[in-house]
Amino acid sequence: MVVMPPFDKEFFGTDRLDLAPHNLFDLTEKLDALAPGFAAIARPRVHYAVDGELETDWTRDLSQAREVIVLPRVGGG
Amino acid sequence: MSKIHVSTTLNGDAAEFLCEPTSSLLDVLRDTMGLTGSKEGCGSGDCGACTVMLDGEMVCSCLVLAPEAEGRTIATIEGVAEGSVLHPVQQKFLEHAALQCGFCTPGFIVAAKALLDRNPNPTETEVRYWLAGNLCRCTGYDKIVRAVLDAAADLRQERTPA
Amino acid sequence: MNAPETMKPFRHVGTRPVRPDGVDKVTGRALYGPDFKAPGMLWGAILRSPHPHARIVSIDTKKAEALPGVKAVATGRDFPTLESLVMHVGEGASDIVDVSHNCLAFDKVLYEGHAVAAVAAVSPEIAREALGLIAVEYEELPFVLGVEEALAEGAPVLHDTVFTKGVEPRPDKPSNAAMRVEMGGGDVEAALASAAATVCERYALEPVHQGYIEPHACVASWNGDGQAQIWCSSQGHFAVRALTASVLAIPQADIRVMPLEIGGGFGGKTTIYLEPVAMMLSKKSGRPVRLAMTREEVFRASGPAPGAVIDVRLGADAEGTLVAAEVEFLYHSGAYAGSDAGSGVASAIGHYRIANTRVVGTEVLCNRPAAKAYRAPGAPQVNFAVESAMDELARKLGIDPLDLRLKNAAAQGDPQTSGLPWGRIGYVECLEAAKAHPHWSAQLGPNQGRGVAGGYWGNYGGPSTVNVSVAEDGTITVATGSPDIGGSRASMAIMAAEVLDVPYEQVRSVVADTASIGVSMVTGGSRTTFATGMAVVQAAEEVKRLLCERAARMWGVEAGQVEWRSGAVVCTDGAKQGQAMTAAAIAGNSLHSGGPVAAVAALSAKGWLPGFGVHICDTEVDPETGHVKIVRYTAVQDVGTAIHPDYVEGQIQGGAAQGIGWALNEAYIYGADGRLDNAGFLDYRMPVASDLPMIEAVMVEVPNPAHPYGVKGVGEVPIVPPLAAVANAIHAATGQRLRDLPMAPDKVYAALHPEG
Amino acid sequence: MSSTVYHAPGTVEDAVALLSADPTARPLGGGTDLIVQMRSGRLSPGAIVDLKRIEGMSGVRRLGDAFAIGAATPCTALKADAALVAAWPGVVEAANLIGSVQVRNRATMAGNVCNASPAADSVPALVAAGAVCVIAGPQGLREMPVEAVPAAPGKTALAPGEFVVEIRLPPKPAGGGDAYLRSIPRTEMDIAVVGAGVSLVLDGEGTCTSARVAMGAVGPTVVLVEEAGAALVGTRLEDDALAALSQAVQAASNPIDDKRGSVSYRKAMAGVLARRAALIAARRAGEKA
Repeated sequence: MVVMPPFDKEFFGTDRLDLAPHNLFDLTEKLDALAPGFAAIARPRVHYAVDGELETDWTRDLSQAREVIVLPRVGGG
Repeated sequence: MSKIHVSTTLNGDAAEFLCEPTSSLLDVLRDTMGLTGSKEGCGSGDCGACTVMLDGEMVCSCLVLAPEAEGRTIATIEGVAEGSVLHPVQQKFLEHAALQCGFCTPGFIVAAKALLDRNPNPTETEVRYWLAGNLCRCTGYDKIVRAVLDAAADLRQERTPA
Repeated sequence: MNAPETMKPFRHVGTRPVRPDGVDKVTGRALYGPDFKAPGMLWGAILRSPHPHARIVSIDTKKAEALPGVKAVATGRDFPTLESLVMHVGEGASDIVDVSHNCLAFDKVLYEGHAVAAVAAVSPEIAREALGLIAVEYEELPFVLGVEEALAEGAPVLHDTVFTKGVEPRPDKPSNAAMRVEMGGGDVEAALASAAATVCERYALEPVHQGYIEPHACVASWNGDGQAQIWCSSQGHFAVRALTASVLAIPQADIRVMPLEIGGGFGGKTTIYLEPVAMMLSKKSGRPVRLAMTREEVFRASGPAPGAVIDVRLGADAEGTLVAAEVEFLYHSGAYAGSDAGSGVASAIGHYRIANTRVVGTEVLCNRPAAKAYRAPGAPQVNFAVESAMDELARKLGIDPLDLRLKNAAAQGDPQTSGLPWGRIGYVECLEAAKAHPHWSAQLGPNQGRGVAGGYWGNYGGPSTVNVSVAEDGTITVATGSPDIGGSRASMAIMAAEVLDVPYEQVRSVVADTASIGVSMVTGGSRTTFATGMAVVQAAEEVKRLLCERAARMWGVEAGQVEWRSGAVVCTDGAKQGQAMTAAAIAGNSLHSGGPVAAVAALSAKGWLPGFGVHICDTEVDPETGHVKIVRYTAVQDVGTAIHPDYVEGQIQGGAAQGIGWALNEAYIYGADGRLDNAGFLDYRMPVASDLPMIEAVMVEVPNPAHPYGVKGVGEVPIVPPLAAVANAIHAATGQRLRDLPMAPDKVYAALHPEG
Repeated sequence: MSSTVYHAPGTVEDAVALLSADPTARPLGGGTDLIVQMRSGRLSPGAIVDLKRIEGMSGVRRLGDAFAIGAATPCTALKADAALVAAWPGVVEAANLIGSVQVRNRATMAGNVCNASPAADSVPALVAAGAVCVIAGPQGLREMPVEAVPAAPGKTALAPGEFVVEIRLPPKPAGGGDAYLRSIPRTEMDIAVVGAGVSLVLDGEGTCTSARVAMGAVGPTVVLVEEAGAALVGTRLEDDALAALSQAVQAASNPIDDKRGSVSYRKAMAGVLARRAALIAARRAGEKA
């Protein structure tokens, strides 16, 4: 998986991690284990993209997914 | 300081109210008379959302002291339609989607009606300058100007004897 | 206008019926935020800081409390102490502690106009008089207004709890740089070094205000049993509920927020300023309390869009293929963190295919009101810089500016700055439509010039709840939790009528309060027609299914023997073949057939697509005075599918007008004392009717395959391109490049007359 | 609770008595400045003396070929008086640049003069036209040239108890023409960054025999720039005469830097606007009356 700025520097010190989450809730938990505090900001600040598409359903089964990108969530006006 | 008693004609009916010496006509219309169609966007005469007719001239009711209204005739947005029948300006605002949030709309309709009452055939430029005291932040004015021009055309037709 | 590629012909979608709330709004009957009055209501007023930065030493409210007619006084000390918690409720992420302290300052005031104390009294006059009796002792602190000054060594630091996010290692000293976001890839330096033409310039913008005409207002009534009602106008009453409950540390369900009509928001009403304060005053007084801002308070204390300093470097080869782009920007964040650096980064250069990119955004705290979302938050600023630089590059290369954009325009499958591939976007289609439009080739007069700019906004989906119910006579009510800020009731009714194939007038659409419908995100992010619309379609489909099922049971036939045709159930097989049953006939018998017919759809919509626009602007510049007149304006936009074209055009025209205002005359002007000098509509110069021409909205329809009717968000895109379109037109008219907004007459004059 | 008292006297004498009784009392004409200042808290008068119930206070009267404009006459009413428009089009236009139609239906020129803003739109035109204020006070009536009324920003030369009852404009001179132009960032709803009023007389040959040039927003009060008028006299407004006019108004300009304009821009615009206004005035002077 790929961690985009600012989360790479803010939390993980790297932009690439190899994790095998079964869904995005599981991923959030695994990322929080690596960088405590990440889970608390994931809901308000993060968008996950699975295989190139933004995914708001964190229950989606990731067993077939190739790549998850952790992106900053963009608001609107 | 005791309140001032004021007698007026409001949308065609005799109306009386008590007000503070420095209350604005807008405050009285909204808070005392319950006519909240006139809006306060600025309180300084810069947005036109509170436009009403005072003795037949359009004014910002936020810049009129309520006691000044003694013996005067006031017409607000609430009096523009005749019963359930919309004025052509109102009708054209709906047909042209000339409102988005609708907050500035009452002021625009009162002002546009005032224009068409004295100039049945305004140019686009005349409409734009006449309405320059009415701020709209949603529409970019395009559909408002079109609605007013179309209402003018309708009114001219109405006035032409068959 | 393109025909939707995959859509069947519509009966209602694409028509222009009168909005259901229209008559209320043209007759003055619609109730907006400041119009609502509760029995026994008190009038509130807020005392605000005269200082841009100060420590609150003490607040003495005794004299104010003693004034006859005063029923309650509140300060920040009345609010619960909260743990830091980042929430995404309105638009963007905010720490609830900051939200609370912005509603009423706790120990420090961070900008002139920061709320310090509040009063509720039996009349507005007494409330105002009481404010004058509150004694606040301040210890004034040095202040800083500019982004570069705020980052300089020795600058006053606003928060000792803010350590720049997004840098490694984590800083050990607090600073005014709240967050840094950097994206990109490739080798920018090498690519720039090999480029045939480069542009390297700095651009700057002042903060601007959303400028909605309705000031913030609410009435709160908090009962002794802990339950409360709030009547207010907002872009999202669920956001008001969540934020107010969080600030007051009470259960959300104890607050019922009744949405009043909203008089414009543009992102500025996605947060709260007054509601917790009105709640506290209501609790203390035992009465409903109204709080309403004056226009001056709106300017001094509600969120502007961030100003910015932006450095751009672009490089292209001799044929005009972009080889590198670097954008570095500083955005004003104002008093608290959260000013859209992320969306600025995402909105900067993604509309072009560029192999080597680097985009860096930093949010900078300073002693101004906290920056808030404003229509495509974070995008117009960077777009102004990038699209101006594109124009400069086109001139250097001797390539037509539209052709340069077409040559490099991103299309489906091309990577965004984040690396994600674009979906079915319509930038190329917009550029082609602009090029083919008669405006692009029309003759210009003396002192006139034509500019073009393209831009985009990502849009959003998100949570919406919709209830579609059938009345006993077969008429339909669509209830949503999405405030109608510009005609969405009409769009919702159109979509439901489309699904059910019934007359538009048979469907009425309302905005339900927080107790009457499920959670819905704010009307913002250009999401309502897309996401709430998707829920409307889903719920209406379910109602259709229920009606079919009921009819089948009433007829005693199998479900497969009926179908929905022309707004009624038709029996296609068996004993009742050829018979039809209307919604009225079914719903009228619902007592005897299983109960009322209604369906709820609650979803988190995904599959949204960004919107792209291309604007063409003609200006005429008075060479002696620097006055800029917009003589012609055309805005081309990919709208997916226009559900109600009038209101789509209206969004495009309104967004363009706001962008033109931003380009020409709007700006916050501060005095040397750190106080806002133009807190009113007279000197904060938004466009008036005589400042603008007609704005031609050209709708290009590239449907979104993820939406049942092809919808893409349309509201925010049109504010993105105008800033550069105007700047590029001024350059074309005068030969002068203005890189510093606003391009007010004095600045244009100075550019034309450098000798002074 | 408001401590301000509202009065609507029926006579000039009563108004003078009310204004004399309370030094903080303010006359109310159109109220478009007064009410804004009260709302913002900049002003809290002990009494408001509404002038509109006094007979003769509203409307334009003819005094032979001269004009007397009641203090409470709204700006839009000036446009309805054809003779006034024909004689002093620059004055009428200037008054009808203030605010919006809504504002001009209330705002008065007397109020514009007495608000003593250096940027007041009608004042340069009035000064150029040689208008005079008729002032009522405890000592009776007196006259004062318009340019003498504003003393400083927000302050007038009126004594306690005094108020302007009317503004008098002289008859239009034969061969006379006037004009007013202002610079604003928008097209409407703005305060002048610079304003220029020009009134001049041309003889049958097109030579300027007299000229008055008044400038707004280039100093603490509207200024009558005598050198600028002198630069036109004896010329046919050739380029060098216009250049001298521009130079003279710029030399007389001592503006401030503020939210509405910089010193350098105001000076530059003073020159441009005075020249443009002079040309319009000259065109009008050349037209058959």
